[in-house]
Amino acid sequence: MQNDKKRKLNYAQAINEAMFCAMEQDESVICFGLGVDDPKRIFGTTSGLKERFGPERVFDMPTSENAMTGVGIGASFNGIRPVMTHQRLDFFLLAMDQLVNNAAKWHYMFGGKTSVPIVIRLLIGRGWGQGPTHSQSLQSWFAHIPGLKVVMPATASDAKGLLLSSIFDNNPVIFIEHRWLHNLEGDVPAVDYRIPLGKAQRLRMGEDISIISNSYMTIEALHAIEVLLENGVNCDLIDLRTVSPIDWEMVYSSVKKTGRVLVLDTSVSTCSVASEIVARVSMECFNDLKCAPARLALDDCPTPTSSALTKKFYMGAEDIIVSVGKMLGKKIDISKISMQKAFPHDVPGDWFKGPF
Amino acid sequence: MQNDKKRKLNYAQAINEAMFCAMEQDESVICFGLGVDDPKRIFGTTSGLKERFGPERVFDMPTSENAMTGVGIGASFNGIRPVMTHQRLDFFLLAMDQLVNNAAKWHYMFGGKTSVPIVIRLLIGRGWGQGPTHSQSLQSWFAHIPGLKVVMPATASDAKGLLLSSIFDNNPVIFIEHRWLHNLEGDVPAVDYRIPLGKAQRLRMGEDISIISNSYMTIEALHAIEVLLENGVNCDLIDLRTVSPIDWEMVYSSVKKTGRVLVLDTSVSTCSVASEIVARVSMECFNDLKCAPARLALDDCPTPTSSALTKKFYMGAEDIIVSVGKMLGKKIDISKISMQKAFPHDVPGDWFKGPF
Amino acid sequence: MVEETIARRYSEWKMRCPTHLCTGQEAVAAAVGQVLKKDDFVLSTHRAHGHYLSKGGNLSGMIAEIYGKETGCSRGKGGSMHLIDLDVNFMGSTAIVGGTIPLGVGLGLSIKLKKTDQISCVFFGDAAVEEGVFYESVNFAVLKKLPVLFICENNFYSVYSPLKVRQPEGREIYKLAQAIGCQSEQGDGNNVLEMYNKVSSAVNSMRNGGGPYFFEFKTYRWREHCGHNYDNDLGYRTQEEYNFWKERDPVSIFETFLIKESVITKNEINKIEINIQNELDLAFKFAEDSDFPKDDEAFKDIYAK
Amino acid sequence: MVEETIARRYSEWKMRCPTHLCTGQEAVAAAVGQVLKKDDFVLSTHRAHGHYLSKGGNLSGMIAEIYGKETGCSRGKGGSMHLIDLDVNFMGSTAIVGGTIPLGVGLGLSIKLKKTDQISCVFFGDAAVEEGVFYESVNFAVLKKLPVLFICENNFYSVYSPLKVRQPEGREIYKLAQAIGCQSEQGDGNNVLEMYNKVSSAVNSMRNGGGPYFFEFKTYRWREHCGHNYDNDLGYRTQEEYNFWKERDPVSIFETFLIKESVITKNEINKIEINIQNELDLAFKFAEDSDFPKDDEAFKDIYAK
Ligand SMILES: Cc1ncc(C[n+]2csc(CCOP(=O)(O)OP(=O)(O)O)c2C)c(N)n1
Ligand SMILES: Cc1ncc(C[n+]2csc(CCOP(=O)(O)OP(=O)(O)O)c2C)c(N)n1
Ligand SMILES: [Mg+2]
Ligand SMILES: [Mg+2]
Repeated sequence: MQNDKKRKLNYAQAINEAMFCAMEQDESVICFGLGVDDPKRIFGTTSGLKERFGPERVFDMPTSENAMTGVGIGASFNGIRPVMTHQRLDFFLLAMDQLVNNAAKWHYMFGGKTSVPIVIRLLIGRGWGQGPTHSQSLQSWFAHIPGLKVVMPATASDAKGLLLSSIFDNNPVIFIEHRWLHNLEGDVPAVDYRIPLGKAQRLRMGEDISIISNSYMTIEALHAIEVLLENGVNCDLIDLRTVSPIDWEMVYSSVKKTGRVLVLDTSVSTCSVASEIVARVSMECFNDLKCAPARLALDDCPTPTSSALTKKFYMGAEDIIVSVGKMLGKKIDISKISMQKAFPHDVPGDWFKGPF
Repeated sequence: MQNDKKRKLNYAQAINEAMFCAMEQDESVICFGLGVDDPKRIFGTTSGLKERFGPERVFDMPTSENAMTGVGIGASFNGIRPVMTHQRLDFFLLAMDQLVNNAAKWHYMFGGKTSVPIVIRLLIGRGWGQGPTHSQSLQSWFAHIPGLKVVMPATASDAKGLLLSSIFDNNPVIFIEHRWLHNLEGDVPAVDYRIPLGKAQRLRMGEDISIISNSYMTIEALHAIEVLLENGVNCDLIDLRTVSPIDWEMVYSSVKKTGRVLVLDTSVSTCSVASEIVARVSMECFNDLKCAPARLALDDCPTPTSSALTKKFYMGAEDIIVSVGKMLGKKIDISKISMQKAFPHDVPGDWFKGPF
Repeated sequence: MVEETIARRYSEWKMRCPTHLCTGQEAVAAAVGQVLKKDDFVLSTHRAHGHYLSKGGNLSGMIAEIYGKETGCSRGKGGSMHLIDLDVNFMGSTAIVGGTIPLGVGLGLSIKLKKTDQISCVFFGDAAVEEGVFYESVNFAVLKKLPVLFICENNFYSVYSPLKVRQPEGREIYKLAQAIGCQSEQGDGNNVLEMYNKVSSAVNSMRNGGGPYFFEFKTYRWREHCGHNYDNDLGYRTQEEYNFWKERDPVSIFETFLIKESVITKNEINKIEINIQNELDLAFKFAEDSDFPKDDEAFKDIYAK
Repeated sequence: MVEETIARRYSEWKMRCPTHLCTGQEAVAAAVGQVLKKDDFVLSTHRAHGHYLSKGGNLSGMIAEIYGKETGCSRGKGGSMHLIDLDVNFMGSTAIVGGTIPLGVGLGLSIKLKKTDQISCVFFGDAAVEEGVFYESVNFAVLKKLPVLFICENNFYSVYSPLKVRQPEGREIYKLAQAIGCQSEQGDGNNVLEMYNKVSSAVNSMRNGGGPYFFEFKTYRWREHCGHNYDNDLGYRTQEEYNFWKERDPVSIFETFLIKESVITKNEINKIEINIQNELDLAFKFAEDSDFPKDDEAFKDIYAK
C-alpha cells in the first residue's frame, strides 16, 4: 500500500482505472455514450474497456441524449449500473426531463421501493474557443434537484475513489470532470478504494481564511495559496469533492475557526453552488464571521469564444490572491504568479494542442 | 383612470387581458401551447383569443415541447413575438436545450446581432395531489442562465403589467404563474400599462425586518404581516416581481434600513433564488445585519402527493410568523391565523374543486 | 368496475389527486396483461389503473394510494399517476407524456444483458408519439433488437386536443414505428380476443430474439380526461362519436361473445361481478381504514441507501 | 479552397477554436445556395463554412470570426461554430446536434404568418436525425405545411461513429422523413447539377404553398471531424472507402463536366481560382490585421435592448 501511494497516474487514467475496477468486480456495470469505444476514447478515460469487457457492456450510442438517459434509468431498475458519458455537459441539456422527472424522483415518488443507480459523467471545459455551447458548468442545476448527487473531483486520486463510490451508490450521480484536470498527475493507489460521497477534504490548513472550492478551481486555489503563504497568509482550503450533498460540517468548522470565507466555483455566480455556500455560512456561522463572505465565480454571462474575451472572463489564482488580500486588508504582489504561467491563458498547459 | 383603478379582475383574467392588449396592438404577437384553444383555455387565461385573432395566431400544438420551443425561437428571428404556454413547468424540462443553448445564448453568441423576443408561460402548483411531476418550481434554474429574464408576479395587476412588458421585451422571458394565484382579485386598470422587468415593489413598509418574497409566497407573507403587525412587529415586504434580474437596489436599501432579512421562495432551498438573495445580502450588507439572515423555502425534497404529506411540506403564513418571531426574539401566538384558514390546507380556497 | 367505483366516490373529495380513468379502454390492458408473464416488465402513464391491475397489481394498494394512505403502493407519495408493484414487475407509471418509453427500452436492454427471455412492455397514448423521446427510444430498441413491446392506445385525444391539431393528415401511427424499423401492426382496441392473438404471436417471436414490436390499438375514453365526470358538454367531441364508441363497449362486446360461444353464462358473469364488487368494497374499506402517513414521512426516502 | 487554406494555416495556432471543415462536401452547399434567393433563410450546424459562404455570407467576417477578432461576423463571441450574416439571411449556425432544426421550422412558421414566398432552409448531418427534436420538427412542419427545406448531408459518420452503431440496418434517412409525412428524396451529394435540379423543383413547389421538403444527400468528409488534419490513421474508416470518395471529388467532377460541356475552359477556371485565392488572401489579411475585441466586451450583449 505504501508503494502504491507513490504510483502516479493522471486524472484521465485514474478515471479509466476506476472503470476497469468497477467493471471487473461487477458485471452489472456497463459503459455507454457517444464515442466511448471510438479511437479517442473520451480523452483516454474509456481506453481498453471495450476490448476487455466486450461490446455488450461498452457501446457507442445514437445522438439521442434524452432517450439514452432513460434507457440507462430503465436498465438500472433491473440491477444494471450504467455509466453514461457526455463529452460536454451542454449536450446533456437535452436530457433534463429524464434526469429530473425520472432519475431524481423515482426513488421518492414510489415510496422508496426502487432506486436508480446510474452515473452520468459530464465534461466541462474552459478556453481554446470552447465558447457558448461547449463549456457550461451547471452543477448548481443538479444540486438544486433533490434526489441527485453531484460529484466534482479535483485530483486524480479523488477522481478514482469518487467514481468508484458513485458507481456503487444506489442513487443517480452526476459526475463532473473538468477538461483541464485530465492531464494532472497525482498519487493513485492501484487498489479499489472508495471516497465517500458527501465528504469534503481539507487540502491546506490555515487560520486566516477559509477557501471553499471544487473541481478545477481547487488547482487555481493551490497556486494562489502558495503565494499567499509567502506573504504570510495562511489559508484553510476545503475541496468539496461532492457539491451535493455538501459536507457542511467541515465547511462550518473551518469558517468558525477562520472567521472568513471565500467561495470558488467554476460556474456563473447567480444561484450557484457558491451562492448556496455563502448563504448557508452566513445563516449558520453569522456570529463567527469577521468580515463579509465573498465568492469568486464567473460573471453572469454566456461563454465567449475569442481568446481575447476569455482572458478576463475566467477566474484564476491571481483573482483569488487579490480577493483574499482585500478581505484581510493586505496588498499582495501578484506579478510572480502571473509570470509563472508561461503558456497562453486559454490552454491548461503545454500538452494541450486543441481543439478539444 | 381613477375609475379604472377600482376595476377588479382576477389574476387569470388579468393575464387574459394582457394577451388581448398585446395581440390587438401588434399582429406579430402569437399564442400557442397545449390547450390554448381548448374548452378550458388554460384556466381561462387564453379565453377568446382564438375567436378574436384566428387560428393562425392562436393554436394548439403537438406534445413536442422541445421542438415547439425551437419553433418559437426561430419565428422570433423574423420578428414574431411568440407567447408559449405550458400547463405545468415540469413538462417544460423537455425543452431545456432549446431554452438554454439557443434562446438564452443567441443574442450574445452572435455578437448582439439578433435577439429572441419570446415569452414562455409556465404554471407552478401546490396541493391537491399535484405531486412529484406536477408542481416543481424551477425559477432558480432559469435565473442561473445569463440571457434569460424570469418574472413571477404575485398580484393581478402585476400579472397584466408584467406580461405586457415581457411580450414587448426583446429577450426570452420566463413568466411563472402560481396556480393558487389565478383566482385572486385585484385592481386592474383596463388600459395598456407596463411594469418594468427588474423592478421590485414594496408592498408593506416597516422598520423591524425585511421580507423578500415572490409569487404566491407574497400572499402568505401578507397574511403573516397582518398578524405580526397586531403583535407590534413592522415588516418591510418587498415583492420581487422579477427574479432575474433582481432589483438589488431595493433589496439592499430595505435590509440596510431594517438590519434583518427573511427571504421567501416557492422552490426547494438549495441553490435557490432565496440562496442568492441571502448570499448577496450577506456580502453587500454585512455590516448592517443585526442578526443572521434567514430563508423559508421548501426542504430539499421532491413533492409528495398525499395531502397528509403536503401539510408540513409547504410553507405558509404561520411559518413566516414563527421565523420572524425567532429573529426578533419574540414569541407570537399563531393560533388566530391557523383558524382563519377554514378550508383544507391543500386547496387555495373554496372555489378550488380539483383536480387541477 | 374499478374505474366506475372510483368515479362514483371521487366526489366525496377523499381521493385528492389528479386521476385519469380508463373506462372504455379496458380491453387493451386486459389483452396484453393476459399475454404477459409475471416476470415480464410493464411501465405505464398517467392513465395507468388498467395496466396496473391487468399486470396483477395489488388492488388495495392502488386504491389506498389514490387515497394518499401509508398503505398505498407508493406509500402516498405518488398518487393515482405514480403506481408501482414490484411483486408483479409493474415497474412504475408516471405522468410526463412519453417519459416511460425509454425506461421500457432500458429494461429491454437489461433483459438482453441478463440473457433472460422476459419482455419489457410499455403502454402510452397517441400524444406520446409526438415526443421526440418516443422516436429516439424506438430507434435504439430496433438498433439493439431489444425485447420491447410498445403498446400505443390511440384514443384520438390528448386532453381535449384531437389528433388533427397535432399530427399530419393521414398519419398512421403504426406505420411511423415501421419506418423507424420496428415490426408494427394496428388493431381494434376494443376487441380483446383479436388483440390477444396478435400480441401473443408477437411476444412469442420476441422471446426468441425477434426484436421489438409495436402495436397501435384504437380505442376510446368515456369519461373526462382527468377526473370523474363526463365532459362531452365541453364540445370538444361530438355526441355521435361518443355514442358510436359507447356502443362498442369492449366489456359487453366480450361478454356477449363469451355467452354466445357458451364459454360462460350470464349467471357466471354475475357471480364474477359480485366477486369483483366484494374485492373492490374491501379495497375501498382498506383504503379508508388505513392511516395517513405521518407528516414527517414527506422528508424521507429522498435518497436510497 | 477556403477550407484548405484554413487547414493549412490552422497550425499557426492563431485560429483558437474548434473548427469543422467541409472539404469533400462542398457540392451540397453549392447546389442549394444556388437555388435559394437572398431573402430566403438558412440555418446550419457546427460544420457551417460551406453553407455560410454559399448563401453569400461575408468571407472576411467568417475568417475574422475564426481568428476571434472584433470584426468577425459574431464579433468574436461565436467562433467557427457560431456564424451569422443577417445581410444575406444566414440566420445562424450552432454546435448542438439537431439544435437548429426547429429554428428552421420556426422561420417557416414566420414566413407563413407574414405571407411571403420565402423559404427556410436548414442544413444538418446524419447524426441530427437521431435527435428527437428532428422528428418533432418535421412533424410540425408537415402539420402546418410550412415552407421548410430540410437538407441532410449524410457523410456516414458522426465524429468517429459510423451509421451502423447509431441507426438500424437498412435505414434510409429520407424514407424516415417520408413516413413522418414530408415530401422526401435522396440524391448524390457529390453531383452538384443533379442536386441543383432536384432542389430547384422542390423549392418552386414550396414557394407555391407545397409544404416542406426533405433531401438526403450522401457525401463524404475528407479531413478529420474537428481540426485541420487528416485522421484516416485512426482506423475508424478504411483507406479504400476514403479513396473511393476522394476520386469522386465533387469539385473536380464538376470542373471536368463544365469543361467537357464547353461551359468554361480550364483557363477560365484557373482565373476564377486566382480570384478566389486573392479574395482569400485579403480575408486572411483582414482577419490578421483586425483588432481583438477588448476584454470587457466579454460582458456585453448579454441582453438585447
Ligand atoms: C410532457 C408532457 N406534456 C404535457 C402533459 C400534459 N398532459 C397530461 S395527460 C396529456 C394527454 C396525453 O394524451 P395521450 O398520450 O393520448 O394519453 P390519454 O390521456 O389520451 O390516455 C397531456 C398532454 C404532460 N403530462 N407531459
Ligand atoms: C447534442 C449533441 N450531442 C453531441 C454532440 C457532439 N458532436 C459534435 S459534432 C458531432 C457529429 C455530428 O455528426 P453529423 O450530424 O453527422 O455531422 P457531421 O459532423 O458528420 O457533419 C457530434 C456528435 C453535439 N455537438 N451535440
Ligand atoms: Mg390519447
Ligand atoms: Mg455525419
